[in-house]
Amino acid sequence: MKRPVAVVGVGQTHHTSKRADVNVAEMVREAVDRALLDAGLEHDDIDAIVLGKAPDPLEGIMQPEQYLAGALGAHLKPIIRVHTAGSVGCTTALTAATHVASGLYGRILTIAFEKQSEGNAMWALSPNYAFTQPMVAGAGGFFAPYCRAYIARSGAPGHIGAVVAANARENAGRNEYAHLRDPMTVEEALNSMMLWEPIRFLETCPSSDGAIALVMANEDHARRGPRKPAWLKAGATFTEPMYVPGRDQVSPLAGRTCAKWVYDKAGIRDPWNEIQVAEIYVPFSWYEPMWLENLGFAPLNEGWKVVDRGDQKMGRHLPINPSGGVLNTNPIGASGMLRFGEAALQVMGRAGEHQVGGVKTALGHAYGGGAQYFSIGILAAEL
Amino acid sequence: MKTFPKPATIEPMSQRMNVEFPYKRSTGEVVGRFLAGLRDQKKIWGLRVSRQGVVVPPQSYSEVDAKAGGEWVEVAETGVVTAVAEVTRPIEGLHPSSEPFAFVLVKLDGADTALAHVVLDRLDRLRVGSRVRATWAPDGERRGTIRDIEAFEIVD
Amino acid sequence: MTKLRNVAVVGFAQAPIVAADEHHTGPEMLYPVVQAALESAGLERSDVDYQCAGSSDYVDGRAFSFSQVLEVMGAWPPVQDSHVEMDAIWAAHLVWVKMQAGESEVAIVCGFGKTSEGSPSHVLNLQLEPFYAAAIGLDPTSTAALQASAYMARSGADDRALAEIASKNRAAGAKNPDGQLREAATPEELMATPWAVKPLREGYLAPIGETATCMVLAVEGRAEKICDRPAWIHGVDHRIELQALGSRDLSRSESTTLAARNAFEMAGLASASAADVVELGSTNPAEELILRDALGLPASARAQGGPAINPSGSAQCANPLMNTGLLRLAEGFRQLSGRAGERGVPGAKRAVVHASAGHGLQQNIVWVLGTERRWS
Amino acid sequence: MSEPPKERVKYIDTNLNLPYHYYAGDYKALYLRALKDKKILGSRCSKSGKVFVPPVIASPETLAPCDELVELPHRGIVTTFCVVNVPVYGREIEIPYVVASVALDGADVSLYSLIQECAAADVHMGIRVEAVWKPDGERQGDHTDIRYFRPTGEPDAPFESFIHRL
Repeated sequence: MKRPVAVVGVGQTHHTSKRADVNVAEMVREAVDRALLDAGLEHDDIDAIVLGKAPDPLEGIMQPEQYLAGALGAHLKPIIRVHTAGSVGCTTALTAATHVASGLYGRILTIAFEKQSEGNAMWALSPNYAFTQPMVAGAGGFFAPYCRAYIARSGAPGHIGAVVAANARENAGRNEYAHLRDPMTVEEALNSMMLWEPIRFLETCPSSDGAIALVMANEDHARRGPRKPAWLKAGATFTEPMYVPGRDQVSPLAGRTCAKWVYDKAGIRDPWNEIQVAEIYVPFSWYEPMWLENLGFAPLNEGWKVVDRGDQKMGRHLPINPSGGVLNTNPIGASGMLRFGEAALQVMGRAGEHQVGGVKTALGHAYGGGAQYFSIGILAAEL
Repeated sequence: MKTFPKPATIEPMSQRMNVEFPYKRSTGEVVGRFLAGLRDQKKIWGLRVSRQGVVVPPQSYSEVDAKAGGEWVEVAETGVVTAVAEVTRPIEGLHPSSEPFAFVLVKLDGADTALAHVVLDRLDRLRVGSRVRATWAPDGERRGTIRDIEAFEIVD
Repeated sequence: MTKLRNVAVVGFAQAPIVAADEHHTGPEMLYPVVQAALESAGLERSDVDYQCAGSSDYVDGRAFSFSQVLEVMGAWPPVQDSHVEMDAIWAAHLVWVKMQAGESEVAIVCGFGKTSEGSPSHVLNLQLEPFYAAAIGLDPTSTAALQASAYMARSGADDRALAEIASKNRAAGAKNPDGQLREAATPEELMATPWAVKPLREGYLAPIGETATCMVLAVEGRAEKICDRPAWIHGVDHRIELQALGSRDLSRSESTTLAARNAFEMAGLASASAADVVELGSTNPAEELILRDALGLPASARAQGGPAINPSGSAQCANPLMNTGLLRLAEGFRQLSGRAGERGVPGAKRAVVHASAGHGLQQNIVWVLGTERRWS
Repeated sequence: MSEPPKERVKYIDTNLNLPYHYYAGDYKALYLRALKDKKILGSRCSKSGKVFVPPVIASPETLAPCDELVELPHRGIVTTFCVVNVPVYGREIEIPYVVASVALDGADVSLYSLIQECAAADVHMGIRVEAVWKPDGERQGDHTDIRYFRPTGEPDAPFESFIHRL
């Protein structure tokens, strides 16, 4: 970064399938209030606001940042709205970081949310558009063929997806904010209904209501804050088109390019050994081994071996998604910022019961579209 | 080798369709009680919040400084028009009337902000500054929405 | 003012603004525009290190609409990219911030929106607070009319004052080959047009239009090599206000005043009157009068002297959603870089550019552009 | 009473109904109209020679125009697929059913289509398939004109030939 940028406050809602007690504004405000409290700040201290969420039809409010301006303390401040599909939460946090790195803004409030219960996500995301081949199977049906291709390419055994899901659930059990927290075994995952073969019911993400807010600040403000900041060492978003002939949808080049770029900027040569925890965007269990490869944590076709060895579990070599991840909490637009925010909490040492020991460097990751949008942030305990 | 015909030679292909989405919006405490006041009490409530005074219709926070909370204040069903937009050709499926009507902002007596609503009659006499009074949907037909106030009518 | 990085607008292209392009999808409209913008700047796509688009899913009537334009923006091999669900002028602002952060040297900004495919009245209703405002059925013309009535009541401006402003813009728009509505009209002719929503007449409003746009921005060191006469960014700021129409003074644009003050301070510009050109994102004459008031410009179309206001004809002559703002910035570039043709303001050295979003001028951005570098 | 009712209105039901008028664009229009004549059209990149189906105006890979029109065979291979066991809104298909990426012979990108006339369990990567059309007179010039693809019984394509172009 041209100028150091830090996360100095993190706030999130308890995520659940339906927040019937609050409207969209009030739900988002819970996360904002907690982030400001965490940072020891008030709205007056904030110079600008960066808001991200997934498609507007999920709540049926167009550009909701305009309606939310008053609720977010944005009155007479700059606010912008980012939308980069599923990656948006992480990209929004990185956009906030860019604002701080520019030197123009000292402290930024950044927010991501989704209140999926207001509408019907299945309808909002894949209705039958005119002249477009209908998406005949929903999001799972879109991604499942790539999971199948991964299995075919890598020779991964069939239980890997269930192992990922069970581990994620075990982790979510330690995260008071997670949506799904009931214990679940590998066998239960394996015996759950096959929805979109090879993806089973317990290997898919839920539909959640929730929000997360972060306060990001420059070095001066970060050092004067009440808590130990999480420093952003590097962050980037890379994107690729859908219909490039020969595009590798299993391990997209945009993801590999993005990972290499941030590792170079952060001075990381060996991510497997230099990063202590990773929050990666896994909406369907098989994406965990796929992204382990895409992110350079494992050689090509060997991501599943990490899972099979258990090296991704808490207390092992590289805990993946100690928060429980997207598999257990998925307010779509917020999911990417939750990864980024959880990575920040880990390097701050404030992740509570799901804290990983001795974290110096953490990775937050999100992807979106047809595995086209990639967004990665590297957070560190020391500048 | 065949190349694509020029646009002028191709009959455009188009399709009209209505994109329909149902939503069930959670109101929250303040909006929900305000709407219940319209439905159950035929009363209009405002919330006194930080740096805005009595806001009608209320949110659970100040839109000026984002501070939460406030105290309920009942305001009058009469007030003064602060802005008028006279719709001569209503838009089907969007506007609340199929006859010419006016959108208005009304600052109710006792309120510090103005409420957006409609005036349906005597549009020729409607001005910024006109005094108006709320008219209500009949008992049993109020559903707990802002349209429980049917409209505002000019007070002579 | 701290020293910032000199960044300039160095290229721009747009599709013709039309009521409906029946032959092309949004991405298909954008494809030749990106090509033309790169060509005008003498750039290969690989010279560009960042891209950002501005568009709206609701305007295009499909979720993830922006992901389709990746197919035509040149995103292979993969590129650094973002998208704002806003008018593309905010994408340009994000690029400028990105360049201040040292994260980009040469970038493209794309705007697109198939306005003709939807009903802007229905779509823009959804921007409003859902329980009290959207539920009443407010549409953007009606909220603009509410605002106009509040301004007229406060200022005493009458229908003729609006007609004179509208007529001035129509005359300017007639000279703009890239505009949509290109017929001059006298105040009397416009005052004879029917009410759209009273106090706004049909003659005061832009027809529905759509286009696609692409702007190239570059930092000092690159900009001069790309463009013979770059338009340097001297200052910029944007601000939003609370949305509720009845909770703010609709007759004024407080957020414009604040954004302008900050942008002018950054630019070292005493006032809007000190500029040679002022391009406003007003979609009707009442908005223009409110913005003139907010910027300290004369309240009458007949005022002599001072900057040329809205040489393009303004958004009153073409309002292609999601591009309207970026077109204002493009006009500033065209005026300062000798690309404005017949409507060019002779010797223009500094331009003030404004754009707006939301109902009743809720969100506003103000730029100052200059023919010389701001910081040395 | 000095307060509004404690018992609040909990929800507001809103049914959004937005009128749209979509244009297919010329390339898609030609493609869809050709389906009526049992033709599958693609476009060839003027720079790389690669073929896109449905046809695109420009190659996302080279950014060069794709203005050459090509007609593609009705056969290809299943590169990868998904067996769907959940009913999806708006589709009345007996479950389980298969949706697949179908790489038509001569095309460089795949179509997304249903595979029918065989058990879901019999579909596998590399299986060769052919288009099954609606009968003459019933085709409308839209995506439903190809009802689905079905196995041809030809030998499978070798794994290496498609695994990196799904």
